[in-house]
Amino acid sequence: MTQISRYQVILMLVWVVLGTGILTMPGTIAQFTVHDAWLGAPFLLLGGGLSAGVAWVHVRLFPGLTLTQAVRAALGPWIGGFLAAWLCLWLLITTATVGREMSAFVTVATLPNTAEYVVGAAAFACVAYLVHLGIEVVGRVNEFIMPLVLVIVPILFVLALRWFDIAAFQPVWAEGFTPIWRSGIVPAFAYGLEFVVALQWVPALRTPRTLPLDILIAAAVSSLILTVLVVETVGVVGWPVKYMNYPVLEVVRAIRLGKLIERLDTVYAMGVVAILVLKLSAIHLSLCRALQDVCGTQDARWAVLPAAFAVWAASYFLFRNTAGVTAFILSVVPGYFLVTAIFLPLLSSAAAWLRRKPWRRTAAGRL
Amino acid sequence: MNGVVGMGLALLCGVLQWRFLLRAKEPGAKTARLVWCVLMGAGMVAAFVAGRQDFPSLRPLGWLETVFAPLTRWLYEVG
Amino acid sequence: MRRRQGPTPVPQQAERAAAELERRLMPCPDLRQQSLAVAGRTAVIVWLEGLVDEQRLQIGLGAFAAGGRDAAQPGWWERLGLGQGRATAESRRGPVPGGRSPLLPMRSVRHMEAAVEAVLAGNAVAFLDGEPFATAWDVEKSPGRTIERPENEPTLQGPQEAFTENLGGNLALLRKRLKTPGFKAEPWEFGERSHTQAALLYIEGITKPELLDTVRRRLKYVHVDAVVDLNVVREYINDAPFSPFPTTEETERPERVVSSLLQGRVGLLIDGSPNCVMVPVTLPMLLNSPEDYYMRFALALPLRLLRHLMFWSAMLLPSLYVALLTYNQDLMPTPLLVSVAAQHTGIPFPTVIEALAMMVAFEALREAGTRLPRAVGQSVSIVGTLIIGDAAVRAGLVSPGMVIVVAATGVASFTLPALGLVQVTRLLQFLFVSVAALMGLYGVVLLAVATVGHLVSIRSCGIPYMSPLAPTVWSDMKDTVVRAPWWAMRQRPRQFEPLDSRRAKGRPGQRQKRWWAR
Amino acid sequence: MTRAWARCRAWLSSLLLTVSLTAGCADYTEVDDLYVMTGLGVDVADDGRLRVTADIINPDASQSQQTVGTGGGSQTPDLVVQTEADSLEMAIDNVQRRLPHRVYLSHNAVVVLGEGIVQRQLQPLMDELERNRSIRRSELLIMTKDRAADVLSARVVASVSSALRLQDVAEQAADWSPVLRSDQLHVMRSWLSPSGTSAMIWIDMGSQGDPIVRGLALVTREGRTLWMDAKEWRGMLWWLSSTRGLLDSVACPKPHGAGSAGGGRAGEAAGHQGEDGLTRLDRTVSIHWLGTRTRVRWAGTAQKPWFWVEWRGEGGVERGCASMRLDADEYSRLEAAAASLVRTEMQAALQRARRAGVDAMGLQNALYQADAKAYQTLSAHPDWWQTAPVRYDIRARLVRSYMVTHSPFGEYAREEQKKSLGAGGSGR
Repeated sequence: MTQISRYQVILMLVWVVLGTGILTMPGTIAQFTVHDAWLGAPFLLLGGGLSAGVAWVHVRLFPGLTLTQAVRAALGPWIGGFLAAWLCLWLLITTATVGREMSAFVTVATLPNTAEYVVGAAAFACVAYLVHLGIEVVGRVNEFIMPLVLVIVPILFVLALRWFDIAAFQPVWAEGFTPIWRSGIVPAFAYGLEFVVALQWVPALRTPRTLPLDILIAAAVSSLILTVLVVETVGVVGWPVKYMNYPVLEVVRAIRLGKLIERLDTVYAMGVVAILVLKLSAIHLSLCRALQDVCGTQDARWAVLPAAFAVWAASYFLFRNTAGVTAFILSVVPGYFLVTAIFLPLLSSAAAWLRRKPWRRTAAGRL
Repeated sequence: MNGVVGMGLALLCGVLQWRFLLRAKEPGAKTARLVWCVLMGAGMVAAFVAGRQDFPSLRPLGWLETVFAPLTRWLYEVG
Repeated sequence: MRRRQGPTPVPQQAERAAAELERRLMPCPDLRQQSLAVAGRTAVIVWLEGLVDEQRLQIGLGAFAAGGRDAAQPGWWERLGLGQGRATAESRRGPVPGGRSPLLPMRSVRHMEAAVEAVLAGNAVAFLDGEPFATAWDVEKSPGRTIERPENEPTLQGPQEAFTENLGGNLALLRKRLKTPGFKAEPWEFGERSHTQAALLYIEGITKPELLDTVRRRLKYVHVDAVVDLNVVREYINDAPFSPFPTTEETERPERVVSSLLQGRVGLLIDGSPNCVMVPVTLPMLLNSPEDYYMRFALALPLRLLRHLMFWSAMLLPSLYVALLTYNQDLMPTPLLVSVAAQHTGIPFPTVIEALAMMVAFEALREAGTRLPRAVGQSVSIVGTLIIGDAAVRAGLVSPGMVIVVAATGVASFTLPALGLVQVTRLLQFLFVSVAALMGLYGVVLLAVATVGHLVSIRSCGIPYMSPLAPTVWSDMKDTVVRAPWWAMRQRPRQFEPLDSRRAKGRPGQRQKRWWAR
Repeated sequence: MTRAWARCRAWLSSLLLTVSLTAGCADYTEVDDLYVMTGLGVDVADDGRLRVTADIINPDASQSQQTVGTGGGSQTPDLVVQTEADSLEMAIDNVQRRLPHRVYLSHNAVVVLGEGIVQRQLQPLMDELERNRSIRRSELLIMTKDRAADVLSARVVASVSSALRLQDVAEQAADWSPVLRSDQLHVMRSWLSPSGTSAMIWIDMGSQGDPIVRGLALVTREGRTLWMDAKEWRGMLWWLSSTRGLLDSVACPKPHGAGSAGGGRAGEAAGHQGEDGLTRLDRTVSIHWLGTRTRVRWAGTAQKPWFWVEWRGEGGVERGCASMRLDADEYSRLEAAAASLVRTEMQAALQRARRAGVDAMGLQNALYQADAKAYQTLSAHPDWWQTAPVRYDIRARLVRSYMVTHSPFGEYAREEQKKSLGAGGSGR
């Protein structure tokens, strides 16, 4: 049985959020407020807290079970089966959204003439390979990439500080709480609830009972990083952050060191690609695990390729253009995720708690 | 072109999982094979449709929007 | 070993027995026979010339001669050849009976087949009239080199002895460094025809038993007719046979074997091969040079960092250059771009073709340099790099930048201490250049992520290949990228799960005071 | 069977993947197939379209530089191509039509904007520049009163493309004040601030046909432009940011007790003319401002708006009056004189900006950042900043007089002064 450590889980979760968070989140937040954008980023903790709560209930009621297994066990083959399929669809749509964001980013940032679906196919090939090798490998790749990130990110950060202007944050709290809350919706309910995908990894965790705490730690780390990122972005780019697609990319584009370094944005884009592949792999793992649970097979390898193919196709089928992705994230995802990632697991937990049948141990033993 | 690439990739997946498709005997293999075919088929259709420029503007996620957009709007308003 | 018929007993007439033996080995010009009379009976002694030590042969012959009258008594021969263990035990107890040499244990051989094997193994075999057995004593001195300096793993400091092709000698090199009864050399034999001797090395009380079992289980799978080199066995015990990355470590330096045994690893020495295989191994270990341990620890850090950097450069440099030149020209400073573009104008090939051609040419030169006799080889590589490279640039076939990049890649790969890794980088750089030509940096990044995925997925005898980097084992980082000073490395690496994890037994749990703080 | 199949499968899959990825070659461009564009000039043509000038590095020239011996002296380092079109991209397309290689925008270092373009087409132009990914965000925006085309095609040095030279010139100027490093990021940032004005470096053709830094152009997002040449830009630079190494000349302070402590005003200093009408340099002190910094602060209320300006500067005496002997008293008199001069210059700059209706000082920004409510109240009267009073707190500090303590001919001058004062009967 492959098992992954807490450190690996936390890293995977951090990248699950920051993978696209680093790409678009400062811009999404700045849609509602610019001066107070840095106050919107910590709302990620709210979502992380909710996810941790769900995880807390889950690991106590269904020890050793994935979310899809738990739903089926608690609600029976018909309702449970339907809800498990619903979860599969949720994971598929989420992966497709991320995939589309990624290929759109790559075509905008470095390969303008290449067809988006080719870019996506290459990325999904890489993702499928990693997922095929298993969750342990994904966790280790996260660990391996971490030191590189720790070296590169601070350098970019410090280089960009030269253009930092504190005036972009004044006046503080000028427009009241409403815009801050609105700017916090997407971090809280779209990104913060993505932590729930970790419930699909429960059987592979070395210490499943610490999962809620791990989610909280990951949420704290990623909201800290995100806040720093938002502060830097708003401080450097200023008001224009409101109309930018990839504000952090713009920060990196501003970096210039005499005649030696004139552009670094491609380097940044490549870093983001690596992180996005990890994010896609993490969610894809959950998707494949869900498919495995739905079919009741012994491993999930068979699902890796068809799921990757379906996600690849879906990412171009579901969204007409990048505006479609943005609109989806802004206006549908918070509600969708809230229902799917919070209410649905809570529903199955409640059902399990009400029925109080001693299936807990047998289910854990059987599945 | 999208569809052609999709076909190629589907073929590739089929080649790679040849063995699984033909003679997997583990429990659940039948359902798994069905799911495999559904995912592949849906993927192929989606790839073809996505590649057609002249296709009327589809909104495959419209139903999600109808269901969840009000909830999201409420979230925005509650502050 | 299969036998078609039952064993043939040794004939009682010495001459007949010797003739029978000769018949079985025919044609065999190096077979020597010597008849002599021992206590009135004829004895024939047979050996293979060149495989034996003349001096020890003489001692053995002397032993027969010294038997004198005793030799005529019944049972003398029998006692003489009681076998190694018994004889030495006896000799320890009392005076050596006449004609017995404590240095030269003798044993009795009762079948012709065994006698033939004994002769082939470098024994002298004596037949005596009237006895239904032969007496064999080991006088083997197989031809071989003397101990020389390590050629493939040279260091400036540290010990300068290397293994030879002689198993016993190699074991002796280890024994003299490791005087503990815990050091075990488990005898193995491979090859149905070659009967190659091997020794599985470990230290009892340190090495994890499960690891030993794993290795033993894999060694049992080795079914070949001859083991002419280590590699035969190595390929059998490899964890990831389809991976280009080496999952075993080889060395010709005895002190490296000793230190790796002390880490809780397992070694395998094979007769006829001047290298020792060590398992398990991790990638960071393959990037460590023995020199790191023989110089001050603070100086080892930058060198190791450099080697880690060079490992990735050796794989990625040409592909990065191709990607920069064909896809991501925006990353270059303007003056550099202008000068590179100017260099490239007029060259008839696309950058990728140019790169691939140069890399192939470089590999060919490197191969030529290795295969040719040393004196010629050096001049060939110099001629190749200087003259051919310069001529190609002048002829406008390749750009100077490409020559620089390919040469730099070669230099980077030369810094790697493990030969297996060098081969991997040579192979993978072609793959990386191909994806760079397809998708630029994007392709390179994706392939790099996949490569990292592959690297972390393989294991060496159950140990993850990239540990302690991924999975992260913080306590083992002491000897990964940095090398902590020896006094700080009190624990053996945790990744091998040694039975006894403490290196030095100071007072437990108490930090030793430094001499300056006393 | 299985082993063979595995090998076959691996080959087949990599083959298929490669084939499907060859579509990725769409962005493959050989490096010698590029025409690297380093500068872009935009003017308005007579019919209102854009007249775009592209400055492209001439690969043949750089190649002939590399190969020693082949005389490529006749080749210019860059190609300057001009076209007219409705938009920047279209213009670049037009340029492309004339050239055998791909025009590569990613190395563009400067964009020269003509006066007309800012007045008439600023917003669509900036929209395009902001949108285009290959254009650098760190490129310099340069204003010119001449035609951008002329500034870009000025040929001074034979080895460097004129755009790169322009970049160097502007970078040098940025040593005085970071405002002069007017890159796209900063310019857009200030345009979108409440004041809506950004400062850009102003480069024109000099009399010898070489581009020189004329001064500062202050452009509102509506396209109004206020030009300040190097004679009057000090006041403006002091308002805008910290500066380094600016030079100023102050009238010689009168000896102690003789006249007001105010010393010279700017006009006085500049107009210190002798009887023959020429400037008498020996009656002014030249000051090298080593470093200055300014803070503009909102200090009023929505009903009584006013600003507080804090200026601190450190300087050295580059050239003194002949009669001056620098002791502590003399230093403090000189400092007072300098402060007064700075104040005058800043006031003058403010006056000009207010007259032109250009909030170059960022007064609205200062208010907005301090008090968003008051800003909203005052937005009802968009002209409030033009009348709001400003109080100055200006402190100059002179720290050194370089290698000498007083003028070399000071002794003679003082003797003469004594004589004249003695004759006047009011000597000390």
